[in-house]
Amino acid sequence: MSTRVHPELHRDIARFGGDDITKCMNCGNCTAVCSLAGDGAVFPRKTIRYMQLGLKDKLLASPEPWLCYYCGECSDTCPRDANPAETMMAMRRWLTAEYDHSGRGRRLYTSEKAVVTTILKAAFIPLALLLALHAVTGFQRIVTDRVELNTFAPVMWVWAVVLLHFAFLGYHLMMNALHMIQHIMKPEDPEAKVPWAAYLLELKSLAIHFITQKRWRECGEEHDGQWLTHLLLVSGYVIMLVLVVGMLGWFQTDNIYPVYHPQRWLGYYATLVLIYASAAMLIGRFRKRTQVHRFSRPTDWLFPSFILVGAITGILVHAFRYAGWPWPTYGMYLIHVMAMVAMLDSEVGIGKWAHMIYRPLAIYLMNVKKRTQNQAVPEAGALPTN
Amino acid sequence: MHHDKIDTDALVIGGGIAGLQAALDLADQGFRVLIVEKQPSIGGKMIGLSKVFPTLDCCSCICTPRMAEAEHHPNIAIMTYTEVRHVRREGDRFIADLVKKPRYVDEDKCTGCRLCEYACNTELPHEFEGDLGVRKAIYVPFSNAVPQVALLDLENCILCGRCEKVCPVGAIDFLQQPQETVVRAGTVVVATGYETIRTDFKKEYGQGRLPNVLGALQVERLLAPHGPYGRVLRPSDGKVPDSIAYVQCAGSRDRSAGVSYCSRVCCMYAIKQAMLLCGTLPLADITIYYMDIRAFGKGFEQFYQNAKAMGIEFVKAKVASITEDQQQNPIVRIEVIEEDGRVEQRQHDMAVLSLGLVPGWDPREVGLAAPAPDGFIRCTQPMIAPCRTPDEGVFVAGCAAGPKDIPDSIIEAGAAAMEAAAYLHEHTHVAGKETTTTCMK
Amino acid sequence: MLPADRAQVPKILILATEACAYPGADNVGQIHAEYPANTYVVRVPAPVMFSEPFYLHCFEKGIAGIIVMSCGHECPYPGAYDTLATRISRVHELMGERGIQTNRLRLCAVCTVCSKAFLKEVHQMHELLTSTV
Amino acid sequence: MDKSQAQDPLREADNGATAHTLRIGVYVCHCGGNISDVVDVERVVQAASGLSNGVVTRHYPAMCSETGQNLIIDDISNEKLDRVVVAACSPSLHEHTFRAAVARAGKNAYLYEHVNIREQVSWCGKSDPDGATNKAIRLVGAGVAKARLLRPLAPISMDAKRHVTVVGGGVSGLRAARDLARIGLAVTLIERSASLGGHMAQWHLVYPTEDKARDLLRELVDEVIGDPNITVHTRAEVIEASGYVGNFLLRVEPEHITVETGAIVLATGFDLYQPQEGEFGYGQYPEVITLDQLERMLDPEGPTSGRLERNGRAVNNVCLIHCVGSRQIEGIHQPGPDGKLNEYCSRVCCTATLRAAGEIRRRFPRTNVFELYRDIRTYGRGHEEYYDEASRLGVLFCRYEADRPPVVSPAEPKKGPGLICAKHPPGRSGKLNLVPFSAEEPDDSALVVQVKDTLTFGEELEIPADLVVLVTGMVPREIDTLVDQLKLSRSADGFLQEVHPKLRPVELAVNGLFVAGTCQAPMDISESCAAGSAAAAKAAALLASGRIELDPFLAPVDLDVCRGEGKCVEACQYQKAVTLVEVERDGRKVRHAEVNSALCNGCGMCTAVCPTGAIQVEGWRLDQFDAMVDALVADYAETEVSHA
Repeated sequence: MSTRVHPELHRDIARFGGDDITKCMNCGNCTAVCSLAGDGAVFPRKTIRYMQLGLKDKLLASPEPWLCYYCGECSDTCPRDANPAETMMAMRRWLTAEYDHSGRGRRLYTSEKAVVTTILKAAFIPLALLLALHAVTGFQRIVTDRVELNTFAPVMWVWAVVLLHFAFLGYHLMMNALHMIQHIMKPEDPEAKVPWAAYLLELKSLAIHFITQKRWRECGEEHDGQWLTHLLLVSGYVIMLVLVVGMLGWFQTDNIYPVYHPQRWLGYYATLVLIYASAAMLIGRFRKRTQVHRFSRPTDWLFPSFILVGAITGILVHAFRYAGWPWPTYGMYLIHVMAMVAMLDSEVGIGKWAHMIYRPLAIYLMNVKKRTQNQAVPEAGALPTN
Repeated sequence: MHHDKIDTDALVIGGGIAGLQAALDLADQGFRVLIVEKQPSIGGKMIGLSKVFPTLDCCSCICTPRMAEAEHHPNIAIMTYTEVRHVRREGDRFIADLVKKPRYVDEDKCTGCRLCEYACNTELPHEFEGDLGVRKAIYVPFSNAVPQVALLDLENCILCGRCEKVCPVGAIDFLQQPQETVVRAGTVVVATGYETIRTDFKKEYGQGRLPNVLGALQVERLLAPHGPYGRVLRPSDGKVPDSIAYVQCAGSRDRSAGVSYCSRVCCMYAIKQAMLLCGTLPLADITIYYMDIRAFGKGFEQFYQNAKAMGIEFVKAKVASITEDQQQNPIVRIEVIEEDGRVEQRQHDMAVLSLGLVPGWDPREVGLAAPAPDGFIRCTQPMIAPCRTPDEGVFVAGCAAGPKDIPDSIIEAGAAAMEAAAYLHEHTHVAGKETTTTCMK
Repeated sequence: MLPADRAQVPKILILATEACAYPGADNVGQIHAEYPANTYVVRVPAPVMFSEPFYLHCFEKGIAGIIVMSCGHECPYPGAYDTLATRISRVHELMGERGIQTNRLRLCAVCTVCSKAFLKEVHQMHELLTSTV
Repeated sequence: MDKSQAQDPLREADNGATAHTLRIGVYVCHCGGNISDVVDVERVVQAASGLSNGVVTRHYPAMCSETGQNLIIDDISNEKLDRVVVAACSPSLHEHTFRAAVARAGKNAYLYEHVNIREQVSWCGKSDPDGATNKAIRLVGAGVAKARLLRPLAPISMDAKRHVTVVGGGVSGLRAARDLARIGLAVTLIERSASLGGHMAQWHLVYPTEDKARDLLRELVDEVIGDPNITVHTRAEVIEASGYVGNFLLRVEPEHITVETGAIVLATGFDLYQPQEGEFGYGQYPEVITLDQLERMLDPEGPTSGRLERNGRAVNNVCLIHCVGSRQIEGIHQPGPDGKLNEYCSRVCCTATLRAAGEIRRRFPRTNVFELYRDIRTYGRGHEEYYDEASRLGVLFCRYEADRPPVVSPAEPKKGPGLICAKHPPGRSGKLNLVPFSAEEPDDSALVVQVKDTLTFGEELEIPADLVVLVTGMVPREIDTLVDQLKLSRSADGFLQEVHPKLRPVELAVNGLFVAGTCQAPMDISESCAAGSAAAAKAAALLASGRIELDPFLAPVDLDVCRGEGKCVEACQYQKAVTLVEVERDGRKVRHAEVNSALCNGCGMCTAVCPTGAIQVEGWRLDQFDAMVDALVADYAETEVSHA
């Protein structure tokens, strides 16, 4: 049975950034130079080859793009200057869009206009809700002689909306992840049958990789700095998420906690880390010195920019509240919330959340498959291979 | 012997096979030719090769007669160890300033007996042997050098004076000075050849520091009838290699190495060396890692198929990196493209880099037109008159205009000679023709 | 050794082609490699010019061994090498008929830088002749 | 040409002296100790004086020096020397020097014999000085023995027509003709077809300059036609050839003209490989064409006015298959009608194909282009850039193995709108079809090409194709008449065989015949032009002075001894320089051999078989060798050094 080629596909993928897909002459340098390629997962050339030929099924079924951390070695040494690393990045964007059946990911990646409208739409929601609240209450809840944030934006209401929003985003994310699992594991294919036990037994690796992204370190020592920055960013991000989403009722308060209170120093830590990491990312993209930063799409700027805006506006809210300036506090709060909602809304399909999920998931699924194969092979009477 | 002023019909810059052939083709038409060679001997890169593809002729045997023919040709004068400083036009003539570097040995007196070489105690890596062998501070460049005249490497000489004492003809002259010569010529043929890319061009290939990773020209010397070791063995420990890897496109077709073009000869010389190694080391396994095998010339494809039939393994893969293990065995990392695309690290006893060819000379240094973007001499009419350059009356032959194998260089040298001859006819009213010297072949 | 004995040293005649083997023999000298003095290199354009009787006469005259050093297949004259090889086989037959050890006539190819091959041939012939004479 | 005239006056040079009354000067060089440190030069001189009729025997520190040479010159005039022998370094270094010195003294340069006692005596016998001295004595003895039998020789010189015939009016022939005319030689250009330009005239754009082939060609053709030194005959063929270097005679039909010419440049070109019926669907499906047809199609002045269409339909998918009729392997490929395989690579097709593919992608961005190759051979300057550029422009490459060639077959009829992947269950594929590209999917191509692609892990791919282009290679052109008439040799691949592929790439075995361009091997335009010029350079060197000087080392026939048995004729099968002629002698008709100096290369194959010794190579006569051997084995006991 021969596989039909679809040369139009790579032109479609090129809309996600892979301008150089056909520049590749399939010499295999990129795969051989990659320290992560091997052990059953070979990339980038395999992925690039499938892209060139438009073998969409094979692309959707491949976890390899998620195993690449964009160290840039392949692009540095590519004899054709075909940028395999960026092509892999484009592949991840395309896959993200493909997993997202709402079509929202595709729109965001391929249209700058869509990015702007999505951000504006999302930012409009808190504004509208707050306006509605104050309109209903006759603008009585705006205390101007002192700072009363919880009167201006009642925390329990806000919390409820945030949780709802998160439920919506979480559902979305889970669905996308499920699509990814379906593409890779092909549950409908009787030959690819995987026992449930395998899924269960590998859950530990999912957790480890989710938290540490430790495979990144295999890229080589020179990339440890990037990994560490990323780990810090994630820690700050997760802390903030827990503080805001999980404990907003305690976080958004008009009581000023003493300095030793965990909420304060955790908040400070997270803010600092977020500012540092996001600024570093933005400066890197600006300078384009390393491979990973040489090519950036509008969507790549979104996440660090929003983090930076969020952190800075967060600090300002905090500061204005200390200073006892009601209007600046309320205004900054609104901006902060609008930015954060816009960020979450636009990035769930295309940004860091997706990466955080898809990468460990890909490793997990690879491990599940490997476990299944290792069990299956001895039964077939053959020698175990590795 | 050489006066300060020389008048000639054609000035040939470079005494490699292309320069010699162009000079001979002009001289046979009755023109007077001056060959200027910067090395101490003519013969260029070809004289250092072992055998030639695809005929497997002895390279020295086909190169030395050409060298001798040029040396004895009544219409040809040769200046070795001489550099061209500047070339300019003056009406219909070219004026070239040459500087003959001091050999510290009187060329006319020296008989090439090598007594000085035997007396000298200073040992240095031998450039002609690809630094694998040893030479003295005073030495005849190589056994069939033309002229057979010694050369003193003053930089590394300890001035002990032994050579001076043993020289039977009193040829050693520590006080020799550079000698300037002005040449008037009707036309110029540039045949400045090529260099191989430096072995440290790619950090993934060990930056030239792995002892058992050799350049292809070094292997030519290992395979030559009296090479540095007298046989094929690897430099680090003298072991006879059982498994040899050829890394193709090392410094060719690789933008990351700064060379995007194909060096044209590496596929064939690698196959040739592999075949010769098969003959010398019948038990050795030889693997050639290639991107495309470019066996395009007359008899090349058949040669390639023969090599396959002999059991030389051809693996389609671009070698991504070379490292070494504790025994200094090179390890190449490749993707096995033709199978499942897995990554393999293969250990060999020796690895040979099929080094790409890069320009050996920048024409701007002497005031000629800038080279093409690839660094080689620019050809203005590559299709119909491939030897013409932007400087009218200056023609190019051989690898100076891009990588080329020996027959293509020789053909192009003939073409350059033809262009130069026609140019002389049309521009200098055949000055040389009237004084045609009868030549005895 | 007395002069008379000296004359007894077996003489090796080397017919060396002008294009390859003769420069090859020069090369041996250029690298100052030594070989027995009883060898006499004679320059010829192509040894194919010698007839069968030439070789037999050489043996009759007192030449103990002959090495024909040709260019092998790199011979500049088309067809000459094959003709030469056939002729040498014929001479071997004739030598056999006359009771001359056939290995006293050798045909080999020596190139301009084949110093090793040259030395090997000379030493082999020298040993053969000194052990049998 | 008259050989006897060249020899007889010289023969009288010895004034009737016999070999044993000749006055011979023997000089032994010290080479500044290089010789004298090992060899006892005085003893050599002493021995030599016993041989050289006692005239002059000297040793001197450096014979090659001005003083050393003057020594010889003075002795020749003062001592009336008939022969000179110098024992010094290798003849490759100074034989020329001493010959010139002898000539300066007014003697024939060939009355000189060089003995090598440095490279072959002192340098290889350091530890045995006595042995080396004895060896030197014997070698000098042999040198003297040969010197006695030396004859004066003169380079054979003959008139040559300062005229060259170029056979073939393609680009290399035009180039050669124009170059020769530029230096003032008369040229006749003979072209078989009606117009000049050859294959190049049918090509559209050419790599690596993207020039229009016809523009380039027009320039050259205009130069050739406008050149008063060049006579062009089109629709003409050489049907008979005779003569030899410098003086060939060609009969050209149908114009019934005879061309007297000094040299011939063969530039007869190539033919394109004609695919066999059914080879990759050729002749079976109208959509299967060859690369030259594609070039015509891309040409705005071509049959489709530059539109890419087949059977009136626009072409959405083009599939180019490389190496059709090239790089054939025994046991895998079908031999052609002549039973031959084209094992060689045709060299130009890769870059030509990439150029065309890039042009399609640039001019017709909606057309997909596929190239199925075995190896991409963009070896030349500016060629790799075409490969790069084609890739960048989106040409897709698949690599096949020789034993698994692509298969061209008609596409299955369309099965409705289900577009993407037959492998998927309908439910899922329905969903996947939402991606926008599928809407544009041109799936109505007439043919599909199936290929096992080694770049895709051996996957068998199916490629849609509206046009399949077979990249056909070059095959040798049928030129049997020329081959017969000019005694050309062809190599195994059927192309003309040069003398030496490395060193003499444009010369043919027959003196005065040169080869240029694709009749020798596949070449591109640039290479063909270079070859044309190089062949012209050789012809120019040959005919520059209007006289051809040949080495004197040829094999003349001694008519007194020749019995006309013809063994030499048989032996000279390669050169065909000896023929038997019948002449009147003393009133009787006799047969004897005659050597054509222009064809003789002095190998001596005739010498060995001549029953009477009538045919000898001058300078290397067998009696000279006999004398040398005699000298080597002679009794030198009184002069030889003992070890005692």
